[in-house]
Amino acid sequence: MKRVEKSSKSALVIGGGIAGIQAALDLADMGIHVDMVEKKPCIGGKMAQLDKTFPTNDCSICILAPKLSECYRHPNISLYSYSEVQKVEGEAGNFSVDILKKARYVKESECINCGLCAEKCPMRVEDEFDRELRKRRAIYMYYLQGVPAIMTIDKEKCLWFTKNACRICEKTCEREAIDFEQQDELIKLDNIGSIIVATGYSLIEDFEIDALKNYGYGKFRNVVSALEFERMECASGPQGGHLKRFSDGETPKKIAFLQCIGSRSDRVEKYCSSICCMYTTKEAMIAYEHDNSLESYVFYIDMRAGGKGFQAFLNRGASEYNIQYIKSKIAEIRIDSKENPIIVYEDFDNNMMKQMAVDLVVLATCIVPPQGIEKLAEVLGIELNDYKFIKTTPYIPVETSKYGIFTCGCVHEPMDIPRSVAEASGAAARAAEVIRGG
Amino acid sequence: MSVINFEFRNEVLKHNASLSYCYQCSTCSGGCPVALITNGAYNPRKIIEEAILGLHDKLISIQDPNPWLCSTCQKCVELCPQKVELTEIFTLIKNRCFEAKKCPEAFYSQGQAVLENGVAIPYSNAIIARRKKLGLPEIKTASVDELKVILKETNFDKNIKKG
Amino acid sequence: MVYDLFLGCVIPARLPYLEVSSRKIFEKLGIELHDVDGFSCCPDPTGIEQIDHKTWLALGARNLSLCNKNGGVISFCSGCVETLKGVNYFIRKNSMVKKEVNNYLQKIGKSYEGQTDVKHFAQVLFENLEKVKESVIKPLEGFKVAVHYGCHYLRPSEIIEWDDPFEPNTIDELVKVLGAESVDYELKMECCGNPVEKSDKDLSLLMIENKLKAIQAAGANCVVVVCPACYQQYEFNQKELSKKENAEYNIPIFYLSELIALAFGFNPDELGFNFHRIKPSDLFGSIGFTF
Amino acid sequence: MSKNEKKDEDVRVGVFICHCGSNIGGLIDCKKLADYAGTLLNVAHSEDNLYTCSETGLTAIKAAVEEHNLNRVIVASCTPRTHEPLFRECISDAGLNPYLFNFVNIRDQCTWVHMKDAEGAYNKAMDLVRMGVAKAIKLEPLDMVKVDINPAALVIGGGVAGMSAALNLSRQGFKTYLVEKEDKLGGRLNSLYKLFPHDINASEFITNIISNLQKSPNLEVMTSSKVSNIDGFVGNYQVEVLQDNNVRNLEVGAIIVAVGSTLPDSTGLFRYDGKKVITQYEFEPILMKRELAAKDIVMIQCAGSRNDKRPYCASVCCMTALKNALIIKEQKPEANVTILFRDLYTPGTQYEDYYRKAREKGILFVKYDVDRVPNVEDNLIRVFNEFIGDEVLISYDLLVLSTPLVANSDNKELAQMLKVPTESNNFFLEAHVKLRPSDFATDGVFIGGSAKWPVDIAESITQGYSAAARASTILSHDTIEVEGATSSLPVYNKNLCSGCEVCIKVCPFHAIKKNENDEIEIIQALCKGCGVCGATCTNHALVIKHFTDDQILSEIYAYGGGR
Repeated sequence: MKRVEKSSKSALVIGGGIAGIQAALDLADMGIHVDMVEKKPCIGGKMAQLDKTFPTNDCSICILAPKLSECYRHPNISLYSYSEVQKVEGEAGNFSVDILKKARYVKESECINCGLCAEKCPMRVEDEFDRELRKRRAIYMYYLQGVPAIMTIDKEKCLWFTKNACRICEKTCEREAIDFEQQDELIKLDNIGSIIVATGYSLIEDFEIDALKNYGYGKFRNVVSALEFERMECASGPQGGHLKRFSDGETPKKIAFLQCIGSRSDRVEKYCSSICCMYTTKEAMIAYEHDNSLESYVFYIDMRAGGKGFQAFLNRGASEYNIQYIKSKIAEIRIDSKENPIIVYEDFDNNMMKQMAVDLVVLATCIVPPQGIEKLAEVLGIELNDYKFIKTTPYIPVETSKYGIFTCGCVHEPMDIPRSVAEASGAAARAAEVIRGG
Repeated sequence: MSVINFEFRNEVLKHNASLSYCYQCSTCSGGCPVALITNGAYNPRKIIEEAILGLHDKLISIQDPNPWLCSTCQKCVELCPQKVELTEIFTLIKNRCFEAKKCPEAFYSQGQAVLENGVAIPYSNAIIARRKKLGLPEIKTASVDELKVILKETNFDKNIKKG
Repeated sequence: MVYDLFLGCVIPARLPYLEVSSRKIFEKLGIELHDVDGFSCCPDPTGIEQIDHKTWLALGARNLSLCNKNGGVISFCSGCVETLKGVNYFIRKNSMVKKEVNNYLQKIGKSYEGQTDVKHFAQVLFENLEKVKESVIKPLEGFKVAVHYGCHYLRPSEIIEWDDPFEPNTIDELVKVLGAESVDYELKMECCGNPVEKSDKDLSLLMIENKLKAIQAAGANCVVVVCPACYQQYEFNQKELSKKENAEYNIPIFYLSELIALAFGFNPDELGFNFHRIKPSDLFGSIGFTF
Repeated sequence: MSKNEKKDEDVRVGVFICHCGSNIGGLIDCKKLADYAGTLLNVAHSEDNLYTCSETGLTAIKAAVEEHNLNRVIVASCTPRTHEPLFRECISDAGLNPYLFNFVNIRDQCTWVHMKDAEGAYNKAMDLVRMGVAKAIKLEPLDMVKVDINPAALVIGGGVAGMSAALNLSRQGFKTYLVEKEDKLGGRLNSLYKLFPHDINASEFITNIISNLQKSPNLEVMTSSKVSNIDGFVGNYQVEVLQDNNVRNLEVGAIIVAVGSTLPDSTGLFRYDGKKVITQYEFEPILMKRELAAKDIVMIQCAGSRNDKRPYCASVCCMTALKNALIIKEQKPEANVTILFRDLYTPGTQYEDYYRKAREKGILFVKYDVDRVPNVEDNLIRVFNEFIGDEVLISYDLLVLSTPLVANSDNKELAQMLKVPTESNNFFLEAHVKLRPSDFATDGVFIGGSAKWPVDIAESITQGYSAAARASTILSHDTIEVEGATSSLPVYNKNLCSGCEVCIKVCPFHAIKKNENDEIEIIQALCKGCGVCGATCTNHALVIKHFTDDQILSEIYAYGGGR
C-alpha cells in the first residue's frame, strides 16, 4: 500500500482563534509543517474572552488552554504572534508570504511573564481584551492565560516611546528581557502549499455605535454588550467574577437580554448572527448561578436553536434557570432616576403593552466581518461577499474564490464554535489535499 | 375568527411592497405612544398583520384596531428594522375606510371646508379685521372653482358627501 | 436669498399673531419672504391625506407649482412643510405618481415637475444661526425652555431630511443662542397628541397631559413649539385639563419666532402676546424680564 | 499520614494546586491547601497557581521539577478528562516519565459539587490531595503502547458527507473504501429536486461529485453493501462487508461514520394521507415533474418535531419549506402559499436573505404556538394567530408537512460494532460537542453529516472533510502511541490465573483473548485500562497498570489514616 510521503511544503494559517488553532493542529498532526500568524500578542481569539460555552457550559478558557499550549509547543507549528501577513505571491502549491512581526520590545527568550514590570509601569491604558472595562499597563500580558506567555510593550502608550521618559520596566526586569531597541521584523516564508484564513469576526459596536443609540449603548452605564457581559461574568474578568452593574456596583436581580441588536435589520445588517439566541441563554444561566434570585428576560424575534442539544438547552434555561423568553423586539430604552433601564414591550399573550424596569440590559450585538478584512482579501487576492465576509463556493463553505486558499469560522459567516471547529478540520483536510498534490 | 383573504392582501402589497418584509417583531407597537396609552387597544403591528393576512373586514368594516387613532408621529416608520412604511399602509387603509364612508366626523368637516373654501379654516371677518390691526397683509387664497376641477377628478367631491 | 412664503391655514386664519413675530424676525435678519397669491390648504397631512391620498398629492403639487423663488418655499407650519416635502418625495421617487398628478394639474392648465425645494422656517433660522446670535440684544435670561420639536418637523426622516429623527438639536441650539436654557425632560420626543383629537378627544388630552406633567417635573417655565397644531394642543387644552384633573396647568407656550423676537428686542405688545390664552406676562414678572 | 509509614528518600513529590480562576479558588483557600500539601510525607515542593494549565503554570511546573529535582508531580485541579494529557506532556518535557504524574480532581468532584459547603469542600480537598500524594509515591514509569498504522480508510455511507470524506482521503493519497447500502451513491440528495439556497439541481450536483470520485485512483466504491462486522483497534481495523451476499474483508486504519439520517413515519400527523396531505420529501418529485395541480398550498413547520416526542429542531426544514415555496411561486405565480411556523430557522447570511426573498415573493408566513397546533379539516385549516389574538382560517387543496430528519433505526447496531455511543434521540454522540465535533471517544473512528445531527448539504460536506482531516491525523503516521495504563498479566502472576475466562467475557473492548497456548493475552492497543477485568479476576492475577492494588490501597490508607 502507498504511504504518504512527508511533504516539504508548509501550510499558512492566518488567525489564531479556535478555528485557526484547530486547523493548525490538524495539519501539524498530519505531519505537515504549519506557519501560524496571529495579529494580537497572544492566540486564543474570541473564545478566550468567553466565560463559558454552550450547550455544555464548559469553562471556555479551561477547554481552550490545552489547545493553546499544544499549538505553542507542537514541533510542526511555527507561531508568529503579534504579526500580520503583508504580501502573498504565487499559486496553490507554492505561495510565498511576507509576514511583519511587530516588535514587542520584550525578548521572547528571556521573559517569563512574572508580571513585575507591569506592576511597576505607571501608565494606565484601556484593556482591549476586557472590552475596555478595566485598565491595563503600557507593558502588559494580552490576557492572563495568553500564549505565548510573553509581555508586550504598547508603543502608542509607553512613556519611553511617547515622552522619552520612564524605562521603569527595564529597571525592574531581573532577566533583562526588556529591549527598547527591538525592531519590527520582516519574515519571508516560501514553499507554502496552501493557506487557511481564519481571522474571525468583529462586533458592530467596534464600528458603528450609532446603530445602537436607540438602546442607549455607550450612554447608559447599565446597558452593556453581550461580550462585555461575558467579561463581567468571567472569573478572570474586570469584576473578578462577581457580577455588578457599573452605575452603583449593585448585583443585578433583573436582567433583560435584547436579541437581534443590529442583526436581521434593514438599517444595520440584514443577516442573522446565528449564535446570539444560544449564548444569551448561556449568559443568563451563568448569571443565575452567580445569584439564584436572578430573573432573566430574553426579548427575541425567532428563537434559533437548530444545533445539537440546543433546543433542550433552551428548555432547561426556562425550566431551571428562571429565564423568561418573550417574543418582542424592544424599540428603545429609557432610564429612570436610578439609572435603571426601562423597557416597553408588547405582550403577545394579550397584545397589551407592558413597561418594565430592569437592573441591567445586555445587548446581543451583531457579528460583523473582522477589522482589516478588505485589506487582507486584497493581499490574498480573494473575493468578499455583499456583507464583506469572505465569499465561499456554493455548498463548500471552506473554499474561497482562489484555489489553494481555504477559510473556516466566522470570517465567512457567523457561526458557533462546534461548526467553526468542524470547518477548521474541513479546511485542513482540503489544504492537505493541495499540499499532498491530490 | 376570520378567513385569510389573499385578494386584499395582494392589493395592499401591490400598493406598498414594503408590507411583505414585516416579520412581526413588534418594534412598532413597542415604540408607539398611542399603543402605550391605550394599552394595546391601538396597535400598529396588529393592523399590519391584518393587512398581511388581508383581513378586509377587520380593517375596513370593523376597524379593530381603530386606524384613526394613529397620531402619525412616524416613530414606527423610523424604528422598523425592516423599513416597512407603516403610515403609508395605514393611509391606504384609511383611504379605503373613507371610500366606504367609515371615518370620523372631523375629517368630513375639514374636507368639506377645503371643498367649499379651498382652505381648512375660512377667513372670518373678525380675523380679517384682526390681521389688519396686526399689520398683516391680505391673503388671496386659491380660486375654489379651479380646485373643484381637481377635486372632481379625484372623486373627492363625491366621497366627501356622507351616505 | 428670497423664499416664497407658504402660510397654510391655521396660522393666518386662527393665530395671526404668530405670523407677526415670524415676519418680523425674518425682516430683521434680512431674509426676504415673498407672499404668493392663490395657495390652497397644503393640504393637512393629518387630515386630507388620511382620507384621500390622491387629492392630497394633487392639491399639494398645485401649491408647489405656484412657487418660483430661488430659495424655494418656506412655511411657519410643520404640517404644511411635511405635506409639501412629502408631495415632492412621492413625485420625485415615482414617475407614475408624477404622471398621475400632472394629469390632474393639466386640467387647470398647471404642471409640476418636483423642482421646488421646501424648508421649515426653523431650518432657515438654524442655517442662519450666527446671524440670529448677532441680532440678539436682549438675552432671555431666566427662560427655562422645554423644547417641543413635534413629530412632523423631524419625521419621516426619509421625507423631511432635516435634523436627527430621535436626537435632534437644531431648536435647542436656537434657544441657547437666545440666552435661554433648554430644559431636558422625559417624553421630550413624544407626540403632543393633536392629530388624535379628530378621532378621540380624551386620548388626545391624555397625551398632552403626560407631556405637560413631564415638562413641569423637569422645572421648565415655558414651552417652545414650531408648529401651530402643537401650539394649539398645548395652549388651548391647559385650562380644560386643569378643570378636569383639578391640577394646575399654567405654563406659557411660545412660538419659536416669538422667543426670537423677544431676544431681538421687540416689544410684547407689538407681538400680540395679549392673544395668548396663557399670558406670558406672569412669567416675565417672575423672572424679572422687563422691557 | 499514619506514623508507621517511613519517608522514602528517593521519592520527591511536587504538588500544584490550581485556582482555576474562581472555579476552585472562589470556594476554598488554595494557598492554604498548598501549604498543607507541603507538610505531607515525601512532598518536596508545593505551590498554588491561578491557572496551572496556562503557559505560565506549565513553565512553573518545569522550573520546579528542575529546581527541586522532583520525580513525581501532582496537579490538583479541574478534571483529567480534558487536562491529564497536557500535564503528562508537560512533565515529560521536564524529563520525567509521563506516568509519574497524578491528577487530583478538586473541581468537578469537589468545589463544583460542594458549592454550598466551603468548609466541607476544603476538608475533602485536603483528603484528596493527601490520597493523591500517597498514590504518587507508588507510581511507576510506564511506556506508551506503539501501534502500526494501516494507511487505509473505510467510509460508511455514500451520501454527500461520506462522498466528501472519501474523496478527500483518497486525494490525500490514502486507500479508501466507500461503502453504501443502497445501489447508488448520493443518499438523501437522490430524493431532492433542488438545493437551497442556490437552487441548483440535486441530481447535477451528485453527478458532479461522483465523477470526481471516479477520477480518484485510491478510491473503491462499494454500493449495495453493508458493514456486518468490525474488529480490531485504531490503525488496525478488520471490517467485514456484505456486498450482495458476498463477504469482503477490508483492513483499514480508520473508520468514518457518515450513514446520514432518515425520515419519520408521518401516519396520524395532521391528517397525513400521502395525497392531499404529504411531506416535503413527497412534494419534491411533484415539483421536479412540474405536476403541481394545487393552487392553495399550506405548509406546516415543526410537524413532528420540537415536541415532547422529538424535543429538537431538525434545522433544515425551514429552508426546505422556503425553497419549495419559492419553486411553487416560480412554477405557478398565481398560487397562494402559506407557511405555518413556530420560529423560523434561517441563521447566518445567505439563509436570512433567502427568508427575505421568500417574503418578497409573496409567501405568507403565519406563526402558530406549540400549545395551539393548527387544526386541519377537509379543505380548511384553523390556526390561532397570536399576532391578532384570533383564529384564522386558511383554505387549502394541498398541505405539505415539514417533518424532521430522524436518526436511522440501525444506528444502535452500528454503534455497538464500533463501540461508540448514541444520544437520547439515537443520533451518534461525538467525543465532545464543543471541541471534538468529528471525533468519537474511540480512537480511529470519526463522524460526519446527519448521522450525528441533522445538517444541510453545505455543513454535511464540511463535516465530511472534517472527519477526513481527523482520520488523516492518524493515517499520516506509520505508528502512533496509545494509552500505556492498561491491564496486564505479569509473568509473576501467570500461575495465579485459573483460566476461568471471566475477564474475556467482561472486557467491554474485546481486548482479552486466549492465545494458541491457551494463555490469557491482552491486546494492549485495545485495552483502555478500565479495570473491569482486574476487579473481576478472583485470583488477583490481572494487574491494572497505573491503578495497581498497591496504589489504590495506599490511597485508602491515606484517607483513613489522615485524621
